[in-house]
Amino acid sequence: MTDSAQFALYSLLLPAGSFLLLAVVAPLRRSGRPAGFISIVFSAAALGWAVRAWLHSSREVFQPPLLWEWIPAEAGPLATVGVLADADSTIMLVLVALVSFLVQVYSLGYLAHEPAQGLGRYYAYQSLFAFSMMGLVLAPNFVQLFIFWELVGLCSYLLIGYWYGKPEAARAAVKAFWTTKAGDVGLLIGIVLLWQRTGTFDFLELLMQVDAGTLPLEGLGLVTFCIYLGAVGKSAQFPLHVWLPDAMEGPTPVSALIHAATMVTAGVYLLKRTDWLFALTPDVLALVGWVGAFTALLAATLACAQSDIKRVLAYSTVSQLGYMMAAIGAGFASAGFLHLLTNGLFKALLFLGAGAVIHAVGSNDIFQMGGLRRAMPQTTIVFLVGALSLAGIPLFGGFFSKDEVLGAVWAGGLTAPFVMLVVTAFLTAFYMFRVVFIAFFGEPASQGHGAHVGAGHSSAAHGGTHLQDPLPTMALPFWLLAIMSVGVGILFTVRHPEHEFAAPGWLTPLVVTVSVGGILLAWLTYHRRVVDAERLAAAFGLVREAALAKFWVDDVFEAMYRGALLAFSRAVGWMDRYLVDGIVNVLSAWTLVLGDRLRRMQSGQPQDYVYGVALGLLLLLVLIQWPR
Amino acid sequence: MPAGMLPVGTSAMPLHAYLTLAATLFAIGLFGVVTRRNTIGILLGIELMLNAVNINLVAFARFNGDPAGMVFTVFTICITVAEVAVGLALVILIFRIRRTVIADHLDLLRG
Amino acid sequence: MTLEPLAFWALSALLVGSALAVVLTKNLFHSVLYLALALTGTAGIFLALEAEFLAAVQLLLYAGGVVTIVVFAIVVTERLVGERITQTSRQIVSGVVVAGGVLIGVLTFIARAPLPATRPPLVADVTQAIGQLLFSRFVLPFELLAVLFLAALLGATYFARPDE
Amino acid sequence: MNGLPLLSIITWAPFAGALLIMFTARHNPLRVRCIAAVSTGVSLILSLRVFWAYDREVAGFQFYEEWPLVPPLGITYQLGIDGMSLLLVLLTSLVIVAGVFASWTVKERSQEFYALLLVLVTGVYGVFVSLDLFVLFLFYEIAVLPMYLLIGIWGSSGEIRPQGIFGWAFRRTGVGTKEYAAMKLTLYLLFGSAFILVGILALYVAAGSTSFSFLELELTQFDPALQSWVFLTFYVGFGILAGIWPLHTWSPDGHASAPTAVSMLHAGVLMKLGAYGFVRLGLGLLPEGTHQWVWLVGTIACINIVYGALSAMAQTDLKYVIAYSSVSHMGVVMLGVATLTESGLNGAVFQMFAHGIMTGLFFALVGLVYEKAHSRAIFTMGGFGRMMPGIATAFTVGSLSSLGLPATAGFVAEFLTLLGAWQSRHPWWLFPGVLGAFLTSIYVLRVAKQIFWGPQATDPHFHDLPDAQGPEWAALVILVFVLVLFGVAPGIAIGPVDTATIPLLARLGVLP
Repeated sequence: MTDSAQFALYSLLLPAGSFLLLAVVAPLRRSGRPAGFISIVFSAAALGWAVRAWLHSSREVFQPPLLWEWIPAEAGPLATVGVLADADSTIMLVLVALVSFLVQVYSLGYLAHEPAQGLGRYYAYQSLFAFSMMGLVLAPNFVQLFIFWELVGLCSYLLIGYWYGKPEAARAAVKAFWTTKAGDVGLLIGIVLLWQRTGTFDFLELLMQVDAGTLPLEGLGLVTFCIYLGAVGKSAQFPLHVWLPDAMEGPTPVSALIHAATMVTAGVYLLKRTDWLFALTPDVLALVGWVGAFTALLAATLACAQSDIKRVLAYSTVSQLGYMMAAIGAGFASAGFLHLLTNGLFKALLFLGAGAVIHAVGSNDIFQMGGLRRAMPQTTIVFLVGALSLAGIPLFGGFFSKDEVLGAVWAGGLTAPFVMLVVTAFLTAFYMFRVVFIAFFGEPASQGHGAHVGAGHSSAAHGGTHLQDPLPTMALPFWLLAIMSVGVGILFTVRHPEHEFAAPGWLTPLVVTVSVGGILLAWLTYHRRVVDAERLAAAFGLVREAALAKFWVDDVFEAMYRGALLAFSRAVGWMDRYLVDGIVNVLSAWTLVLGDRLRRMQSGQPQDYVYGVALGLLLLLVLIQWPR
Repeated sequence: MPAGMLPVGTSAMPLHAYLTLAATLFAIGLFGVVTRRNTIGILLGIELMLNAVNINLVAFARFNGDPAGMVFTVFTICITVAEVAVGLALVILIFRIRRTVIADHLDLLRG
Repeated sequence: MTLEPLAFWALSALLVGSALAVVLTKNLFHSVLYLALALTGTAGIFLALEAEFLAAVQLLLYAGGVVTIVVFAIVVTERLVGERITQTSRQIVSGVVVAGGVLIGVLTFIARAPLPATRPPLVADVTQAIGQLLFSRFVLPFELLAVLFLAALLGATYFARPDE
Repeated sequence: MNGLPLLSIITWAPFAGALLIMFTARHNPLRVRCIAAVSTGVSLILSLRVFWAYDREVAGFQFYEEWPLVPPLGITYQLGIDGMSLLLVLLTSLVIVAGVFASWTVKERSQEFYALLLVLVTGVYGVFVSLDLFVLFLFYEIAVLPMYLLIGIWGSSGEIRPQGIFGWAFRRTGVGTKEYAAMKLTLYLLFGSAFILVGILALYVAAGSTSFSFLELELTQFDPALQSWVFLTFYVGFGILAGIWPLHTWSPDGHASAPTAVSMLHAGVLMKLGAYGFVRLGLGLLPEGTHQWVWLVGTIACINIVYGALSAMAQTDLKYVIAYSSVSHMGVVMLGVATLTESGLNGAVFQMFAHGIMTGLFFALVGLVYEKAHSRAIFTMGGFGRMMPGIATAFTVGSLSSLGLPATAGFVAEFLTLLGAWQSRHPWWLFPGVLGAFLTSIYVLRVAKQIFWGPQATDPHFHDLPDAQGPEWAALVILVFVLVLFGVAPGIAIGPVDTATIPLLARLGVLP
């Protein structure tokens, strides 16, 4: 029995228990806030066990996973489920449990005005998500990973569609599901293919095969490519990134948890988990890096053109996921993983801050905000911390990990992606501080705060009239995250962990300079107004047009869905109904027509029947006398 | 004509003759059945046909020396009587309902 | 020679003639009488075939019973109609063709068939043999016949019942 | 083995219920329903007991019963179940119990309705437990025939406009009416059963005309040429019932027109009868025929999967969507069978179970929605989730299982089938299988979104609709529970199924 696996298991089972409790005991679920308290207590306990598991795992050298048979077969179990608690999975577990716990606390304030029934449903989903994400993290094999991979997708679907009465939310939910499912198709195929050639789903067994060199290399590229497809969908890589910005239709805490800190990073986690497999297929790995860098740049460009604060953050998430993927593609998965962890902290922080703003202002539009730093000082501080982290300023959370990523990409020899990422770093700083300067500094927006432009927010419908910092239930979580972001930043700045690779000395100054440059440009444009925003935008005419049109990726998908898939399905449906079934109906219609014709022979006159009999008799007589 | 008048086993008329006679009667009966308009007329035609059958049965029975055929004739005759009784009852019934005995007007069997 | 060919030819002529009359006469009543004649002639044929019992049955049941019933039916129907029923024929040509076709077909068949030309000697009393067969080998059909009669009786009575 | 003839009781209990209903419950709808619930409940409880008591170590046919019927012809009333039929008997019990509850509100002639339904179920049980092919065929016919009345009398008519180059034929056959659907379904299935009868008789004669018993025929080595064509008769005959393309068109019309409980039972269980018969007789008796034709079976199954999913996507009538999804999912079953691998066959049998429950749930839900909203036109509805959260939740669970989401039974089935597909001699079968799951996710979620999510429909008829009530809940809860249970713990079903598929594969020469 390994301690850390045990603890991880407890941590995993607690949210499951809370979900079952809320799902089955209907009165409890309908009671709203009590349901929330239960879920929060369970997730706090889960966090506790997760931390214990993490502490234990770092001491132990090797932890055999706990396994149970899931699908039996003649020759031993075909598939197992269990808990694999090693250093990577437990730290991830802690991140998941932590953010999940904080978000649940935060939601209590954010969704305070929801009807009780809806709130209970929300917490049931939250518990289910926590369970699924932990299950994904702790998965010892591909089957369990895929199971929970799909389950987190389900939770994402349910939570994006939490306000299912809103058509946008309903549409965004299914869009998210379909897009990620398209990637999952690849993942499933990859898993099946891998199983066929190795006979196992188990990570450790696969790792042993890789180490022993018994894994057949031929065709492995296809396998890893398919697995990577799953990550493309889940971690919003180009071209399947389109769902993530739309997913912002969900409640903001959900965006913080699922679409910033945890679920979307599952793809990165998967690649990190199986980096030894991808290492065998350098071509695919290079593809991962290129796509990652391209995604990062593309999303950063898009983020500059958004006016919806959540969409800016969403694109920044896509962009950061691109960073992580680029690092993995360069062959240094741990750099990407590190960025995953830090990003989880400060991105959740940013979302929670943005949530507080939205809650107060009642709108997502940054141009509806302005001068919030006076009314909401606390929020301003934490948002600023988040923005600085994201921009990669020293002493803040994202600095070191971003540095690592860029160093990894350089060391991996991906020069062009490296350039893209540096440009992205500049853009990142720019768009983040564009939001900061527009929303928090400057003058308050002229028209009434409560004006609901953009997506109307049912929970925040009351807001706007009295701008102030949120209540402690909301403030506490983001303060905690802010402290941790800074803490991690300081920790890494002071105690530099060992590099896996040799990063050139000019790298850190370059990154910092670029980031500061971005901030400076934003300051000049949106605060000092030295640079005219319109002219700046006009300078990038075509790019701006393209960014506003989301680079037409959405349109392409839309056209594929409506123009190709639905049209084709209608054609098939028509064909089935009127051609395939038509032939059947023609046959039966012929039978009917023939019957109708033959019916007329039945005159009803007995004598006619006698004629018939007589003719039959004649026929028989002729037949038997026919000379043979 | 007493049976004893005919010397046993020395018949001049072969089986063919009887069968031909029966066939002729049968054809005439058939003609009656298909041409008559009156239901009773049709019945009479049927009687003729049955009669032809009886002749066949008896002739075969006699020429094969097996009285079983004659037993069948007994049955046929009896059944015919029953049939005629029921048939005529039907004719009368139909007549009552439809006010006709003309077969052309009876087309309940029409498909 | 014996009388048999002579009787046969005479009876044949009578039978065919009366049968034709049955199907051709306009007067329904006459045609029934011709039927009676044909049935009687058949009884003669039975006698020529040395089946006295059957001849008797033929006379009693057929010529007697059937004809009586038919006459009754005609009388009843005519009374209901209130006029004499004359009967006409239709589609005579096709009737001739069909009937003739069947006749020719059967006759050709008979002509080709290898049939016995002479009869075997009578081994025993035919009537007795019929009786014995009726109550041994054919007892079940015989009993069923009784049931049939009962059913026919009931049925005929039911059909011909007076209007309520 | 204990004294009680459990299988006979399971099989005949509904029949006894039908008799009781016909003779003792005239003009008493409540008693009708209670008798139906009790008699099917007896079957359910005994099925659970059999499921529990089935000895997984011994495997093979258990709970054996025998009673000579026509000894000269070798016809015997011979019952027994192995791991495969075990699961399907359980499925039948679950679906019929749910069906009885779901159609609690049938008003018109409920006495006859329930009686026919129960007779039908007896036929279904009979097919699953019979080991004598002649008796199996009799039960098969019993299962098919009441359908005609059930659809023709209690069904509902849809709207289909005759068009296309065969438009005249549609006008002629009266497409869209319930009578049309009933006639089409019955004719199709009887057409299929004629093939089956030919196949059974051919085997009977070829084996020496001494016994119809499966157990004896199984030991016979049939001539390869005979196997070849008899396999095809079984494939066509049973395949029609399993909805193979292009002989599937009875299924959408039939299922859409049938009343709730009948659609549930038909799509949920009767289609499995086809697949079961195909596996039992086709694969079980004709190994060489199987090897010869398996490419055809698998390829058509792939067509089924993709084609059914695309057709489902094109439908605007809710019941047609579900019906076409059955065509697609039965393709997964046939695909699993055609892989001739352990996981593929296990997946196929598990998919029979999963799809049975899932489709039963779907048709129950569609029935409930129809009963409350009096509409099946998807794109006129909207926002029902707010008014009927229970139905919406159950529908979502069903959808998720349908698209193969883990933690529902559908995933396990599809996963196993896909594993099998890639292992089989035609690995490309994997891709239509995966594509089908993806397409399924598109059409089910689209439908769920349209009906239950989004803003409320403008039609005032659709305001203030009630959620499920009373016995209807029982139906939904049973089915949802089973769907999730078997998804979370598939081992309880796959354990026994495996004991049946391994000998089958060994006989096919695939496994040692």
